[in-house]
Amino acid sequence: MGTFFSIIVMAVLVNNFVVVQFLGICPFLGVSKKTSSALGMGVAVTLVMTITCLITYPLYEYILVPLGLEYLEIIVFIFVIAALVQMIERAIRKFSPPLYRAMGIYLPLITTNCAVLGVAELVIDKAQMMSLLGITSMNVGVAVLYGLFAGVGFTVSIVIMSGLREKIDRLKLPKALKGFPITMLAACFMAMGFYVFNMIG
Amino acid sequence: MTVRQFLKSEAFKCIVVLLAIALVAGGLLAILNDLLAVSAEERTMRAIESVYGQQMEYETLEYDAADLTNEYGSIDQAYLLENGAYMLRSTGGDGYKNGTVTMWVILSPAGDGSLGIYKVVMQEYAKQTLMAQFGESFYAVYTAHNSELADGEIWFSVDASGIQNTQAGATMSSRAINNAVNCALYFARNVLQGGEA
Amino acid sequence: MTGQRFKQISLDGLLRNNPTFRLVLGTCPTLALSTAAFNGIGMGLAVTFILICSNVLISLLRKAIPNAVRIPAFVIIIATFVTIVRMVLDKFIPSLYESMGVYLPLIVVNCIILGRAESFASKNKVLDSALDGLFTGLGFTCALTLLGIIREVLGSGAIFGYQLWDFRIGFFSSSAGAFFVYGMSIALFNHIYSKIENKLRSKNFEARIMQKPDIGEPENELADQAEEAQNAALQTAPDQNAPTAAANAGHDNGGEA
Amino acid sequence: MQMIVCASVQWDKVGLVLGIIAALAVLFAVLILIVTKVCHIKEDEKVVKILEHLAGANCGGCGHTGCEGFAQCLACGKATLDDCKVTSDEEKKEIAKLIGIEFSAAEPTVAVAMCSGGVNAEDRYMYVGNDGCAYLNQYLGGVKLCKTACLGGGSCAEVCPVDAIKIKDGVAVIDKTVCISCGACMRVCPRGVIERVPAKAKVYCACSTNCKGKETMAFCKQGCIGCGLCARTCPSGAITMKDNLPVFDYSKCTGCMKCLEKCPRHVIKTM
Repeated sequence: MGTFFSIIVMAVLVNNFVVVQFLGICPFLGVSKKTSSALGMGVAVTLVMTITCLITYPLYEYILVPLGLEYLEIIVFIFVIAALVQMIERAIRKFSPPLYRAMGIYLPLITTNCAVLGVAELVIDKAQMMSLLGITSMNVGVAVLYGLFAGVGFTVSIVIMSGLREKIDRLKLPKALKGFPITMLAACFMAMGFYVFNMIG
Repeated sequence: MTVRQFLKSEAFKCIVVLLAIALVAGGLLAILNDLLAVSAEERTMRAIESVYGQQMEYETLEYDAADLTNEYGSIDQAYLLENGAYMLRSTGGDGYKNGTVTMWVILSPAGDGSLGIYKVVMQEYAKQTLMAQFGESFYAVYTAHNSELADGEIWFSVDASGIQNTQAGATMSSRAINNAVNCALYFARNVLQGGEA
Repeated sequence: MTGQRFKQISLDGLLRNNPTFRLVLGTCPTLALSTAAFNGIGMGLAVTFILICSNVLISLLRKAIPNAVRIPAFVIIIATFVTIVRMVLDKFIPSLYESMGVYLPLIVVNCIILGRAESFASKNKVLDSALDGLFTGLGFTCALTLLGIIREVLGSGAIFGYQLWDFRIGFFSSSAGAFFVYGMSIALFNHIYSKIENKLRSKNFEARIMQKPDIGEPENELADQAEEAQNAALQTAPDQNAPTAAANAGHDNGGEA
Repeated sequence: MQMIVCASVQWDKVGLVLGIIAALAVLFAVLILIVTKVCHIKEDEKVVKILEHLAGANCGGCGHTGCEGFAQCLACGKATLDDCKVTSDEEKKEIAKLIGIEFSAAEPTVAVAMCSGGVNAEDRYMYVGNDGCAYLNQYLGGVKLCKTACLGGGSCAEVCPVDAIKIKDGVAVIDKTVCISCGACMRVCPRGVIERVPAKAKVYCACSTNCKGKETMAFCKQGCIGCGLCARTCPSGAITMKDNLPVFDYSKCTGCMKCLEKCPRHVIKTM
């Protein structure tokens, strides 16, 4: 059980991809106008992250490393993520067109989302994972769980930001500050707040 | 859905196109990777050239794993150069976000037989985002203290316990670099010189 | 490929659709790398080169790639280019590879390249796509260098590595500072850009009104052509004194139709 | 050179790579196609083409939630092309061809605030609270005595995408040269003071109250008293009086400004 909780704490709080490591900022800023679309984006990214870890970890461990083809790592990972995003795009287009329109260009951009590829790269880095979670051996289960909770961490931070933004957009702001700049300022204060996790992590 | 229809259908076109692009990309990469592979020898030769400005013969030194790692970090490769200098590729740990720093440390025998640091070259660094902060002045400190190093048991450190060398705003990365250099020094003293220092 | 189209694409890439300030794409590398101006130039030029190559190839294949598998196909093309560039640099120009080693894998993750491929290259001709890639890349390079200079001067008192003074504000080299500087420069850019656009639109007001044929008046080919040219000139040509360093367009607006 | 190239390339490794990548590509292509088949939605070909020509700003100026909704209504004829102000005229010509209707460039229009009250109009009560027209319009029919007066809350200036609106002495003034007639201000104004006027118009009546003279004088120093002088003096008969307000027929108006000189209340203003 210990590792389960440490995964949750590490993935959601201490090593939160968006707010501590500042990866995946494009959708974090782009889609967080409304909480509904932010939640939709969060779920889509979590789904992609989980399935990516499920596929890329064994792919790397049992096929690429034994055959010495490490240099293919980036190409294969990005291909897997892109295929998953294409499937998710078709699914979202069918089941919730308003969410599909709200995400717009940011849906295909999940592929180049630094967080998703970041998880895939982090999970296969055994030494890093072991020191992070304080476990002795790495297996697919841990990888998938970490992917899942990294997605949850992403969703949590994007939903918090969308709640913040809905409040912010009602303020009387100079017109130039409306939209992205004020979101960046909010993210700046959020970053200062989360700086403390750097110390623990 | 006869086979003929399937062959003409949109689905088949997708599979063929994706397969074709993947094969061309994969094939190109595989071939290029073998063609453009940079061998370990070439990397070492480049390191020598970057330090001494000209190519030089070298001899690879082999050590068992126990000697290669110590409390500061680990030595990846050790070479003895033509002019008697040692070239060590050492990795120092617990930098920013427990990333590592890998450096070439070149130790040249000083007059009295002890090994002074001739030059320190940054090789690679993982997750140390503030590397741009480290100017020439930071690296020059390592080569300036050879006399104190000669009488042994003095290491580089971030605080004042040893020879202080830190960069404001990037103390964790400085610690990793200090560890890399200390690891090379420790290896040089205990293993290269038979541990009498 | 009329002069008009060239002007539209070049000003789109540099000003109207500047990837960093207007489209706000590629934020991860922008935040991570703008600690030093030199990083900005290195990353910017690498992105520009790969953006041009991938835009050209994608717009060449745009009719062949069916819509159902377009994302994986584009991504493979981009990732292949990045890896090839990395291998070639590592083998033939090691010094350049050393200084850019950290950024090259980051480019695969850069949203700008897939963003431009998806929204422009997959819908336009090859030459237009190549130009769009070039100017979007240049827009990105200028923006990144600008941010790099600001953060380097304030954060570590140096510019392009040359130490100016010892006064340092730690905030600006931290990631929170990155958000702050990036947000403020977007606000400044948008503010100046909308001011110029409004001023330009009001100056062209009379011409805009006269051009429109009244109801019932027969439209002729000449009126159409003039009106289309006028619209394009109105839409994109900023004044000479457009402040951002990128906008050295420096040509007068209109009168070219 | 050719021999050296072949030698250093380990062909077995290359074969291996091709095998793995081919397997992955086919596997994922099939997976994608299955998902595409499952999630196939019938998409009207025409709507997609129309969408390409629309400006795609999703501003809602046409009353639909976004461009897609507007495109669907266009395809089945429920919406007209003039609703969309943002798309340029050439694109509208293309769309017209697509859905097979005749289209001629509509007269360009600009928005104008039909009120000159502000400091001149009496307040019903002194309002202290959040600024914004919606709040000012909440109690007892609005802070101004006059039912159709501009409240000066500035919500229209706040929402205008091109900053064309300024609040001068409590009244919204729209700069016609900057205005792109997108209708955002008209939607946000709780009093309906802002209306669209042909861009070529020279004059307009800066008042929209339908009360008779004496009542108007009671609550506004500059309201229109419906005397009809302007209608009588207009040489080209462009002005007709309709429930105490002048209505301009801009196709006849020659811009001679006689009505402006004649108006005792100086309510008729130049654009």
